[in-house]
Amino acid sequence: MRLLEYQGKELFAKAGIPVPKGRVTASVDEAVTIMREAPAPSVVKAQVLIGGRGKAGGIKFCSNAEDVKEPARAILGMRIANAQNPQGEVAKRVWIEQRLDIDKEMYLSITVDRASKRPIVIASSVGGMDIEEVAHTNPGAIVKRTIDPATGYWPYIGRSIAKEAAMPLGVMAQFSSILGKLYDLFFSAGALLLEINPLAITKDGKLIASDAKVEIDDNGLFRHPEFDAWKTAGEEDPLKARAVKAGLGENNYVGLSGDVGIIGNGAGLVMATLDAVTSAGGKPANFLDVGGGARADLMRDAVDIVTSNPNVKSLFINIFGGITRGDEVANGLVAALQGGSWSTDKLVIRLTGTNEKEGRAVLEQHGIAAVETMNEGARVAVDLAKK
Amino acid sequence: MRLLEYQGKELFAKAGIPVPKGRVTASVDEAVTIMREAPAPSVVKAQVLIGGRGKAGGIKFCSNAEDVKEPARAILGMRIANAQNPQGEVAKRVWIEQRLDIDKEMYLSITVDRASKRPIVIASSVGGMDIEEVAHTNPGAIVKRTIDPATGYWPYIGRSIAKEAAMPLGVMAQFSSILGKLYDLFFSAGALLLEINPLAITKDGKLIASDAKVEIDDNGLFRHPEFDAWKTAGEEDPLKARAVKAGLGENNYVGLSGDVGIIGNGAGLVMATLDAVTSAGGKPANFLDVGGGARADLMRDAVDIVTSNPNVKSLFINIFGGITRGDEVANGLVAALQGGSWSTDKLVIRLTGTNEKEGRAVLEQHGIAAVETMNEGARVAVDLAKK
Amino acid sequence: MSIYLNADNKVIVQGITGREGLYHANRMNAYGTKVAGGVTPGKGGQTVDGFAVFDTVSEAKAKTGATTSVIFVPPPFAADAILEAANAGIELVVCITEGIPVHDMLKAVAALPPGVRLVGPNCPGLVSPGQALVGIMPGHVFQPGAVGLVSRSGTLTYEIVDLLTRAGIGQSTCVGIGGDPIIGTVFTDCLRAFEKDEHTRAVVIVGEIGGTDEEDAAKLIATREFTKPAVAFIGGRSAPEGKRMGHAGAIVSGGTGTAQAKVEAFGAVNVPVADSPAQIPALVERILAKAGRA
Amino acid sequence: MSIYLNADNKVIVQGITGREGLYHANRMNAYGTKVAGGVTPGKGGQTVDGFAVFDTVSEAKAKTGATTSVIFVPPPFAADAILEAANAGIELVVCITEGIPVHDMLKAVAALPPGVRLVGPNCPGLVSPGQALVGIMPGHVFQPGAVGLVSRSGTLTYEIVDLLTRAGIGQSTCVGIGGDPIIGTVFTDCLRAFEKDEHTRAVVIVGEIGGTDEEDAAKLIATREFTKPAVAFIGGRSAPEGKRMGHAGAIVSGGTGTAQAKVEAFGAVNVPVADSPAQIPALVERILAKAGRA
Repeated sequence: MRLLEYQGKELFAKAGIPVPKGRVTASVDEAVTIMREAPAPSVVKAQVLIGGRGKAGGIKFCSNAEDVKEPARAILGMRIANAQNPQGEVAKRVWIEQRLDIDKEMYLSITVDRASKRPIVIASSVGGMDIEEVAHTNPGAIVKRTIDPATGYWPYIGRSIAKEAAMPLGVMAQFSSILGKLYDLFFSAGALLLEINPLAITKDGKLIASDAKVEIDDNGLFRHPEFDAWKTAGEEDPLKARAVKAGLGENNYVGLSGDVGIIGNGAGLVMATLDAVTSAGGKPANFLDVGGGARADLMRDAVDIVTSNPNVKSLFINIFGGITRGDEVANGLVAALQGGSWSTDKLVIRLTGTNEKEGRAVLEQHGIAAVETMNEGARVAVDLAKK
Repeated sequence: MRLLEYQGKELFAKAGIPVPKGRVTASVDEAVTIMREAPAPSVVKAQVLIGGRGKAGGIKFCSNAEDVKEPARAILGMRIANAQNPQGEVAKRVWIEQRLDIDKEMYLSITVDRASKRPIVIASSVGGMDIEEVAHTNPGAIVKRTIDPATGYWPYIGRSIAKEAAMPLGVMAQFSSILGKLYDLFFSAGALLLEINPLAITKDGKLIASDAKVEIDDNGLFRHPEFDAWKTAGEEDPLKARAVKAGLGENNYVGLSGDVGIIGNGAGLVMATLDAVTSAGGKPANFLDVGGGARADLMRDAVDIVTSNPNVKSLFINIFGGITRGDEVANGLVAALQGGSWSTDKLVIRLTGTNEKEGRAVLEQHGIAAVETMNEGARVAVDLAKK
Repeated sequence: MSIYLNADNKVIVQGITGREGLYHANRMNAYGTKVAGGVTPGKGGQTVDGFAVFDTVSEAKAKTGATTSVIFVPPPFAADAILEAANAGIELVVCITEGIPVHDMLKAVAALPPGVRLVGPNCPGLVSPGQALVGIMPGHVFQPGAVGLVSRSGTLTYEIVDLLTRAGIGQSTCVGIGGDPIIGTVFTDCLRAFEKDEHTRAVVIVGEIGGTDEEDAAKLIATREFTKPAVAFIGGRSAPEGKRMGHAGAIVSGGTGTAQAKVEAFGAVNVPVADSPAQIPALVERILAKAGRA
Repeated sequence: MSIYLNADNKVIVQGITGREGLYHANRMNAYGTKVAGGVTPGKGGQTVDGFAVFDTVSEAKAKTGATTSVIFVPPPFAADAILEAANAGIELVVCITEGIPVHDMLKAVAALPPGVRLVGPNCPGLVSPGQALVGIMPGHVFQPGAVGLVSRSGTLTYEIVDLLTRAGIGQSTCVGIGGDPIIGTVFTDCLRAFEKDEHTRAVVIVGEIGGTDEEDAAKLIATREFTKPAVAFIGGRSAPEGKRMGHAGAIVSGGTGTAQAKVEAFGAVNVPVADSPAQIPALVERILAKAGRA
């Protein structure tokens, strides 16, 4: 679960990390009120998860109740897109915060380092731009340090990072304190990513989080009812919301831009299926893993969800029988499909595992195209989509 | 800093540890109000730090607004003493809590294990009495487990302790959860001792902290302004309060019951001085360590504090010169004593270290008795007290 | 003959009174695994389907002599179960549970006593065909043999094993290491173990997008710490950046974890990478034949 | 010649720009200790009384080659300073600071990398007479010789050393281990070190009420892990239960930590316990003479 900037800053503020004063709103009128109550040079920022909002015109300036109207009007409802996500995202809220008098922009984040199995701090005295860009143009300016949860964070760690990153000596203690609070927040909030970019040094020498990028681990959300109000699962993708509602995990449905609907059991198998469809010249419309068991009712929901995507032109169901026998799986699939509205004409099922031949026979008896291999199924599905 | 039961229970409740419902009061009238608002079988408990309040009549029962008057009147203002502390302590408040329907009394505490340098959990399925008594009569009923702060507390630790202590299976999960909260509280509050005795199992199978004994590390109090209101430093001993006010540490002044006032520099040296006075047949009136430096102004305060104890009949100042030369120390002592009201007749100073002879000469010039050894000083001080 | 697991491992099931735990206890038992009992706190003393239930792993270990545990407890309690097993002297801990919070695993891994082998979480377990199966894999697709397999996936593993078995290629041990970002045993651990196992002649590495575990495996080959012939497959080559593909750990982010990087890493150490699972048996036959000639 | 500290130790002072830190840096330097500089975060690049100041211990170590650090930073920051030194590769960390929260020390000790020797906190440091002094002890009372001393006290240590020196009994190394409940180096650590030090012929153990460190020392003698002649002194025999006598660690509580138990423990292993510090020189002479005859 990713947080919008204003949510992240609220989280930071509660953790004692300095953030600029600001308020969020979804209306121009309220934006005017906000500026009337605190007339000061301010920034109006589109609240979207997508990157590149600045370039897209999602960040504008104002200084009083009058001149906030135009930027608020312009940004609220604006669709912001970028190269990775051409569909983009609509800004439903703006965050209006007081402008900082910034002397220098730095970078700080904590995320999970899979190789060391530890949290990793990434810091740079060069910030305000994409850290991968810094890594590319100025790799020496980036300091990475993993922290052993067993010994935890101690202020000297922050001081040595500040020193190594050649941050100004005057902010060493502040930096160490902010990093300590960020580290505590990383665990207490169950975060996968806490990023402050830029971490600004103001003209009067204070460190302040000028932006906030936060991702919370979905698996840990059950411990955090306080985030319930911020859950936007599927707000951008109603099909994902339906998948979650049907009992699938947060990651089991992923919407994609193609036209071949895909359902399989097991994440690795589904990924391999997507790859097979792509190899066969097709474009997957989605990733959907029904899980190891593949119960009939869940399979029916899965078919309904995938096929209600108007882009879907064909459906490829790829099941490995596993513990259950192939004929039993086939009977389950038949039951699932008979109740649904999807035509068996645009459907191909690949079924393998024990008793796979018997399984395929059951499917064919019910007029369902059954194939033997994943690659064959992919080819058929791509052909069906092109018809 | 030790907390009264009601303070400890407040702390427990905030940490999510179940405690009986109750309220504290310093007046009979309010006790009546409390019972009027919640008429239920209740316990009226004297709020004192001293042990043995039950035997001393500091715990009584009531069930409504009428019958609370007598116990509240009896306990408020009661002086409760025990063998170790015959002077005792006055109950200024009572804690009125609803009576529990108790099935079994157990024991649970966390404290600092110096040998392993770790927190140690002590648990027993036998509680409600002094744990040292249990250790004596039924040592097998006590489970001790140190916890490595690097790996921390995990619920299985609590379950295995419950199992080993032969607690009822039905409370295993509750016990593990309570111990987890107690462990977190141990660190978050900076506690030296958290003791629940008894940890009660109610008739309906719930675990609840029927008493609360808490000691907070004075050295960590600067991180806990929330405890400021509970600070009672010197409430029992005004001389200790003056010592702390003069800039000495919480442990630098300890009031004792004898008549030989003692001042020295360095805790080990002062302890040895107390022992020497005791060996010489005297009784120390106090322990006072002025610290390594022994500055003149602090020495003057120390003399004032020790000699304002009306029991003090003689004063023994025992200084090891250390870094400072003996004659300089002597000049400082003379300056400190000249401003004070204590007669030099009832004073003996033992001064040693570099230039000790010169130092003693300075003292004697000012009519102050100076001796060469600690044992000699102790003998003189004891004699002076007996005169 | 195998790595980590052989016919001697005595296994207990944590969460044995749960639906999944009991079902798979019976399946493992049927496969021939020595299932010695199980643990469910507060239910000690009961017997389910003939399996003795204990309150703690310590007790279960003391009474049964088990050295292996397989965990089927719900996500909020699973990290605790792992550490309970590890601290009770269990040597091989296999955690099936999916959905454990990442921070629980960060803390659990940091607290894991040295010398304990944790496989998973969010994994299907491991099988040494003909000897023992610990986890949820379908035992009948496996066949004893000389090819090791290590995979981040579940179903895809069964699929690949099934293909191998049909092609007459038996397996020494197949380890499903799991699809979470933080897992106990990684590719390099398994490769080091397979390197030492005399019986294993080649290894199939089934990777996917996310992390750098495949790149680390390639490095181990580059440094000659793993020298046996290997074939790889990387799932998720068509996955877009920033999306978690089913597995919490299957995500390309910040340019890290791309399939391309992994394919290139294996290519650089002359490990053939299959385009589809179907190619794997033939590739294995080829590297075995090549090794046989060498 | 000595334990832990000799003429080669290069020392840095953490908190060197503070009043106490600088004062004792100069004193240690005057004693002959190799003081290589100091650390005060944010003040790197300055020079105080000729000592170079660095921002971090890592930097100080890299630039000066120091292997020893002595800490004079205020209590809230002292545990951090200990771990900074320990993780920067400093081998001997001496923490003078008094008043560190017990929980800071519990965490710091748990986080201390293996192999680092921490002395203190709340200790006067250590002296190997004629070689080096690290801490706040008055150097002039010490005299090189063959008697080791380990003590939980400060001033009382100087007093006893002064008595020994006046009696012509020189010292190999005197270690003030500190008066806090949680300290890095305990009696048994020092006794093991003295056991190995060829030059040390006997040891004086200056204990006090609280804890079981003295009893543990006696056990080490009982198990013959420490075999040299020893004399003990226990301060606080007249202290009442439940009161902290100056040192946070000097408290009898729950029947543990009584002087009586400690005196008895030493008595049981034939270590003479002095009734007063004044008796110590004579007792040392006696045990040395006895050992000489044996």
